[in-house]
Amino acid sequence: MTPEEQAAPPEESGAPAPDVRLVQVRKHFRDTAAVDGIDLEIAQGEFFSLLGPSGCGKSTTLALIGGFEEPTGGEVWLGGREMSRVPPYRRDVNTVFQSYALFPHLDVASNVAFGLRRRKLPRARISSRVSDALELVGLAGLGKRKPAQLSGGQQQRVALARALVNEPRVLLLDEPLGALDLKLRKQMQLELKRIQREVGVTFLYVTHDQEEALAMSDRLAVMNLGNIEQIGAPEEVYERPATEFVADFLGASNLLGGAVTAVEGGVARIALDGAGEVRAHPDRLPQGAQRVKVGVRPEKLRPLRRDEAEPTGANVVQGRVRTSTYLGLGHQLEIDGPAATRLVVYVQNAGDEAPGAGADVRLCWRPEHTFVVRPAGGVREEEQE
Amino acid sequence: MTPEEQAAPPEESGAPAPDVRLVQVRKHFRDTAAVDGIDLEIAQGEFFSLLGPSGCGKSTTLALIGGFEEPTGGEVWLGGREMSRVPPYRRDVNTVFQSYALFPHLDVASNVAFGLRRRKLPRARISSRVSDALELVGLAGLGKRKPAQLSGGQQQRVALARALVNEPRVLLLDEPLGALDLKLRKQMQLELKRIQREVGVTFLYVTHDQEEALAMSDRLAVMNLGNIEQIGAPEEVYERPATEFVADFLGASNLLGGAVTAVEGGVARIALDGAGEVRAHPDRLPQGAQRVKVGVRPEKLRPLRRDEAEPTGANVVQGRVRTSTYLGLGHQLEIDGPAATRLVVYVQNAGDEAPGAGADVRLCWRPEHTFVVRPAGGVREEEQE
Amino acid sequence: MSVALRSRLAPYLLGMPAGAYLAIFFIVPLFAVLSISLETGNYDTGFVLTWHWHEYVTAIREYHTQFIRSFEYAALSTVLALVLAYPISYWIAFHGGRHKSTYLLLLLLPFFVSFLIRTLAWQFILSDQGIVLGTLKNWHLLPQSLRVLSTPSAVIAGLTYNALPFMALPLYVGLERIDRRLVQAAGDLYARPATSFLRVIVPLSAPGIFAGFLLVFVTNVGDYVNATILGGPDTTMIGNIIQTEYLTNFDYPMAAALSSLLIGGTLIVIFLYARTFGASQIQEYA
Amino acid sequence: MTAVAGMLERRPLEAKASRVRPARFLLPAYVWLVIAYTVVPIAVMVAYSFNQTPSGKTTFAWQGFTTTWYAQVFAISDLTSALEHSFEIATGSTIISLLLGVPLALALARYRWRGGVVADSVIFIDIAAPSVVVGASLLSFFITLNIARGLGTILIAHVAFNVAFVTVVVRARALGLDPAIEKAASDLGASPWTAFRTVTLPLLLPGIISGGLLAFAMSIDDFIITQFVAGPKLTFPLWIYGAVKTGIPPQVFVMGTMIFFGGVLIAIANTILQRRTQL
Amino acid sequence: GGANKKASTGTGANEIGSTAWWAKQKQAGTFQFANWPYYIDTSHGKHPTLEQFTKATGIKVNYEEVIQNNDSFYAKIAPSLQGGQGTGYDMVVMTNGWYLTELINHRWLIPLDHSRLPNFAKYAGSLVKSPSYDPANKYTTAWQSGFTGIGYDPRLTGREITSVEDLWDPKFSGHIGMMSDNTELGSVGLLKLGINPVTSTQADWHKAANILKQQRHMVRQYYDQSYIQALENGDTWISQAWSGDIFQANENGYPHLKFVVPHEGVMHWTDNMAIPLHAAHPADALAWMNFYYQPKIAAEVEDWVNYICPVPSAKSYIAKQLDDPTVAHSPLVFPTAAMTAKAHEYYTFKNFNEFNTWNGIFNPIIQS
Ligand SMILES: Nc1ncnc2c1ncn2[C@@H]1O[C@H](COP(=O)(O)OP(=O)(O)OP(=O)(O)O)[C@@H](O)[C@H]1O
Ligand SMILES: Nc1ncnc2c1ncn2[C@@H]1O[C@H](COP(=O)(O)OP(=O)(O)OP(=O)(O)O)[C@@H](O)[C@H]1O
Ligand SMILES: [Mg+2]
Ligand SMILES: [Mg+2]
Repeated sequence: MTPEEQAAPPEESGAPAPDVRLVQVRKHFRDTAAVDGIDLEIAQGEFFSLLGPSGCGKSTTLALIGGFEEPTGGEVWLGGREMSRVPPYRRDVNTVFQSYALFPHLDVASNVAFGLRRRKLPRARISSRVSDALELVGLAGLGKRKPAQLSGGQQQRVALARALVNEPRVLLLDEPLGALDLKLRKQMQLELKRIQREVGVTFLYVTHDQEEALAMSDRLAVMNLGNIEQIGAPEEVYERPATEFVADFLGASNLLGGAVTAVEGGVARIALDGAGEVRAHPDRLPQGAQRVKVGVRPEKLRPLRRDEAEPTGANVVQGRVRTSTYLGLGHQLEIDGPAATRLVVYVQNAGDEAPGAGADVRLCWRPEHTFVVRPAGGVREEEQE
Repeated sequence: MTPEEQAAPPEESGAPAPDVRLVQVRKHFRDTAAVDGIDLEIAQGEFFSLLGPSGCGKSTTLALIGGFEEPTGGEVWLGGREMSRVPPYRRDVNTVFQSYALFPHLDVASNVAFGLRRRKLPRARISSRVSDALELVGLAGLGKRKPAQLSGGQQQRVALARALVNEPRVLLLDEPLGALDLKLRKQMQLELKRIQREVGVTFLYVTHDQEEALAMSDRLAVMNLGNIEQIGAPEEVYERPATEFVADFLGASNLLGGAVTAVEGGVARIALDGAGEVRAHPDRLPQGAQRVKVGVRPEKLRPLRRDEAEPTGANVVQGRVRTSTYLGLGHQLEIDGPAATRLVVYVQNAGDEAPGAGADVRLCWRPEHTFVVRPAGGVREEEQE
Repeated sequence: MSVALRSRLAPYLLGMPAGAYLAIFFIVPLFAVLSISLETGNYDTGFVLTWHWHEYVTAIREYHTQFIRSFEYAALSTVLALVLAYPISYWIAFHGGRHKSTYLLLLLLPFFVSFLIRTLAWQFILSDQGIVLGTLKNWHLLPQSLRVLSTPSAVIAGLTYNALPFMALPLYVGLERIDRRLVQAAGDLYARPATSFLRVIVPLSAPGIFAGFLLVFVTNVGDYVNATILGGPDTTMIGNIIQTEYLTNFDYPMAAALSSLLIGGTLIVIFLYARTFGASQIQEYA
Repeated sequence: MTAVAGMLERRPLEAKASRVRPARFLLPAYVWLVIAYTVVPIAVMVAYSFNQTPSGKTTFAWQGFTTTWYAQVFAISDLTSALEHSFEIATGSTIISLLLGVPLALALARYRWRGGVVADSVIFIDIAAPSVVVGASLLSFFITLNIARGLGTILIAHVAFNVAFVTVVVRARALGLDPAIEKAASDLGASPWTAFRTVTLPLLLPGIISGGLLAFAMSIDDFIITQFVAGPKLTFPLWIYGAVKTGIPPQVFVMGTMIFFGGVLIAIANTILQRRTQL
Repeated sequence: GGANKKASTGTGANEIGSTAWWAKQKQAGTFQFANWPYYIDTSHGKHPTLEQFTKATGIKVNYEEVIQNNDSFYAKIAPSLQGGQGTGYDMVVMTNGWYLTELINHRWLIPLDHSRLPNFAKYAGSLVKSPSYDPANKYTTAWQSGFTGIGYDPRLTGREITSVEDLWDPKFSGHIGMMSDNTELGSVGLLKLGINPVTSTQADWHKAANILKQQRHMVRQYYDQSYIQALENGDTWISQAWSGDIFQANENGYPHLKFVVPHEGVMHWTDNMAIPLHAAHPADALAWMNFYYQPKIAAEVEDWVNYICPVPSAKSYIAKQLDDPTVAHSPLVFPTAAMTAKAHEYYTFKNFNEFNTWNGIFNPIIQS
């Protein structure tokens, strides 16, 4: 931490200043608006994720916080100081780059020591902290290797150690696991989570893998086209997406067009286009919306057994199974729903047979699992390309 | 297809010869044995996957079938002809390379037309088949673009079209989706599956993503260190892994050490090291093994409600929840099981609360969901790197 | 032909013609020099191979000054060229923007003029009563007797000038290859621009530096044109000697001995360089 | 879009480094200064191609503007023939060294073979050998075999050093190519030769062109080696060197000027072509 | 190659160069003429005198300005002569000195048939008749001669130059031009010591070398013919110089440059026409030699070349017919008796070892 930072006075006495605070930050490249006015606060020690499709502005946001880009407009606050014009080497923020960006000409130890050397720490302190850092990421003893002699996963760890060893206020990670293969990625997720808990540094984590984001974050923000669509805890964002885009981006979702018909006795009734009606919690309704889309997550849908009676108060739709895909953990059913809608249902392979292709099924779910969003707005990645 | 191929007589009259047949195929590079004597038969029109950790020999196997490498030993049969010494350009097999390997100097159409031109088809035929192929992969109208002007997903499709347009006997795909990001990958999986159904070509599909393999394949082979550990339908391989490695590689698995104590009345009893006993189907026992490891998949384990009675005949273990990770579709529980074992449980978020960290739980599962393997042998990817 | 066999033979078949050519017209001649350097006799009576090393002894005794001078000049001009060219190559590589190739072309313009003409032009420019000195002298800003031509500095300047493109190009290539994200990373790790330049960019451009060093030093150590056109009596380089011994005095053994010594010396210098700055660069270059 | 973003990942912006203050104006100024410095002699050459000189030798005093030398550029017959020789040899040696160098470059880029190591070091030495030594050694070689010196020997010599340069340039390009691309070609039924013709060659072309241009430039400008092996024949540089004694006729500068602008044009054309093929 | 020498020195009736031999030589109507650059009359890339020759005799002349120095040209032709082949030239022009002597000693030149050179007998001046290096002009006739004296730029030296001593004047340090041709260099050294080069001994050579070494630090450069640019450019203020160059410089915009015959003496050299062995068209070449020695022709060449004319009677022709008094009355082209009196010949090497010794003594001054 550079001197002036240490001297930084905690201005808002009482509540500690958030580690990161973005106020209406914008960044324009020539024509494209990479970041289009976002507000964000990240508390100390939080594991915060930025989630979004490719090109939505995640890396740019990180670059603005890291200081590699100057915002076109707005303010970047780090620990209670406005820093949007401060060069990277004067910010106590460190980055783990997607490509790792390890110095190929330096061995692992020197890579990790780089930041400390710049800050003129005594030799002894440096070497001890470096070995601690390597210890932490489980690379003790590999200090003499060159980056090229390491596997992807190991390089990833070095990048992490190189950043962490500086005990930054905030650690920025840009798709740190993007380059690793699935199995390894899952391992590193746990690893990262563990390390974050141990050192208690604030993590700002960029990814476009929603499962990763859900699994790791305390809170996450879903970005789209340079804007933040929703901020919240994983459960909140997943179960109660604020927009069709979010609903859609966070895993498969079943969206049915409809219109709000009545709100009475703590229950909102929504008539589906085509046929049937769905019940939902009134407080889920986007205020003042007449036409809406009702959604429910695939795992919330339960195929009723042939003889089974419909649970009272539950939503039920009819359908025929079109395909049933075995996924190990469960089956994914594609179902032709009412009015040419297509529903996705997830059934855990807990034992009893999942209905096979061609079977007629009744799907039921609880009203509280229904979410309601305004129609339109969402943009799928594919179209972005 | 070069003349002599077409003239190939169906020698084993009656049952059609398998499209691909490997007999004790070995490939050594200097010291490393990349492929170490594998036998394999792939029937016509099958979607067959090779699954395995990095460096296990998948690509090499493909190279041997494609003709880019010559086997050190063994035979490679394609459609009933021994071909291990035939150069690639005389095999009616086509490959979709992991890096796509599109010709950067040719536009999309010419890329796709390349194979047909080599076979001196009339102009008209070529152009019609090319546009059909682009149609098939949903790139109609992009024929004039250069590869560099396409997104990753689109390039992927071109590579596919370029191979398919030649109507090969077998299509080899080496991690074709490896370079795409998660969301896009899921899309392309469905796409590929659809296309394979439409054209009915035999697919030999290499991946290290077990979920992908499970979801797409008719049959799959799990490779490790140049050997095939198990071949079978996805369900079979996942639910009844033959070795600890397979059990481990295909998603999280809970393995408990134990010893077979008795086999009576269609039930095999296995005493767990530490405490308790587990029941399994006798036919699941590896023959002649005394010490074994019993396993059960996380989704098969069901936490009993506090008051709930243990189902008769079910296996039950005690444990305390250590962590509970929210994954959207479900929760993943890490549980400290008996005798310092660590169990992973998967609970679908269907509505009722998943037990939180710290809670004591009883986990039960049905005997038929128990699988039994010989201990040791499995090698985890990380160690390979 | 089977795949394996082909892939084993192919490189040899492909490399054969060029390999043979270089063997006959480059390697063998080098040995021809060696053998001639061990001959004795004179142009009149012809030469015979006597395996006498005395030519080397004489060569060193007579011409060690020129040897040392050549290496001095070559080293100096190389360093100068490096210092002159590095900032430019750096700027073009990192800040050239869309006009990189234009700047590069401008820098390489001298390539398109015969280097004899360039050197002559310098002789014109630098001559005592010439555009530069002459004017200054006429304004009595310089003493009448002052001269640049036929001094060591003139020769070194000439060598440096001719070396510039050969230095700038490989430097540019080397710098261009550097991954910008590494510079970002350095900045992220508290390195001021100057520091990241010294600690990251310079080390990573080592292969480019080596390539430049190689081309320039080697070209200059054997050069005699600059010394002839821009130099004076005390700037004679070993190239001049070799040329005279060969083409004027027909003292082939002496000339050959000098050549052998020269290439030997050059290889030693290169080897020392590689030793001190890491041999990997040679691989990366050649 | 992934493609775009990916590209940006690989080449982050000039803007980032541009916080380095000196880069703002100090460096550019310096760059232009040096560029000016490199251009001075060229300017002199061009200027003196227009200088009036009664004696038909360039005198260094400025005696007035004239374009007569352009009219009489080929008036000096043996200068002209020297220039012709230079072009003949440059062309010849370029073609030959491409024919020899490209395959070798491929062999070095594509395969790992024992000969490769040897070839590498030979090429390295070839580039690392001072011209005067190469010239001397070739001369010794021709003397011992008493081969008559002439255009033939010059050609041989020029190929001997051009092969190395061509190989290095083309090999660099070849290493940049994804080897899977050739596999793909043969996978799609292209015999090795067809694969080379339809895929490898087009992709190598930019490298081949640059290599060729480099070779041509090297050859046409070579003086030292040529002087050793030329025998009675004169090339453009040799003629100039001889003329230094007796005085340079303005025609030399005229030719120099022409070659210069010709070269620049070709170079520009080439860079544009490279841009194209990069897409 | 001793063997080759024998081949070229057969005896008997048709010994090469004998009258009998010459009698057999027919004119082929063309011949190859190798000469130095700017060494023949030229207008618009053509050479009038050669054309006149062609008109008169029907012999076409392929004129090549391929000779840059005696040594390098010798190096070019020697191998083929040694190999017993023709040089490709029927007439070459070489300065008196070692290489010419070499050619003569090797018998690599065809002895001339003076019965076919009436004009030479008639018009050649005493200065070029039967020189010490080729008694009785057995092999050669003069093309041009010249004096090696001192050229200087009075504006820069600030005074008249009269003596070789002035080349040692420290005031001119850094602006003194000497010649890289070690014969010229050695000879001027000898002159300074007051020794006649022709009769000099090796001891003298060493003495000369010593004083030249003392001069070294003041010398700007040991020049080949480019010394003249140095003088013109003002790089050198005083320099060893050839008469003709200074004359031409005076004509071409440097009238202020001066040439002096120092009182210690001046060296006189001659560039000689000769017919190399195995020449394909000796008869044609010989015809040209004779043609050249007509005053008219010599005059026309001289009027352009301006060195010292081997045909004194050309003077009047230049004065009257060509109406070019500057040339005609220039002592640099038609030297005065006083000047010729001061003219010295060079030392003629008896064999290679002497030549080597000379080189050994004087080269170190130039090369270091
Ligand atoms: N230096 C730049 N110049 C021009 N446009 C840029 C630049 N950097 C980013 N962009 C544009 O800004 C937008 C956001 O880019 P950014 O890299 O932040 O997206 P991302 O969310 O990181 O995508 P990915 O997930 O692929 O990394 C994209 O449209 C991109 O094209
Ligand atoms: N050309 C080669 N030379 C030497 N070793 C090789 C070569 N190709 C592959 N290998 C080795 O053979 C083994 C198998 O390689 P292969 O590429 O088939 O693995 P893989 O299963 O495709 O791995 P990945 O999933 O990373 O592609 C590896 O250990 C690799 O190092
Ligand atoms: Mg990004
Ligand atoms: Mg692979």
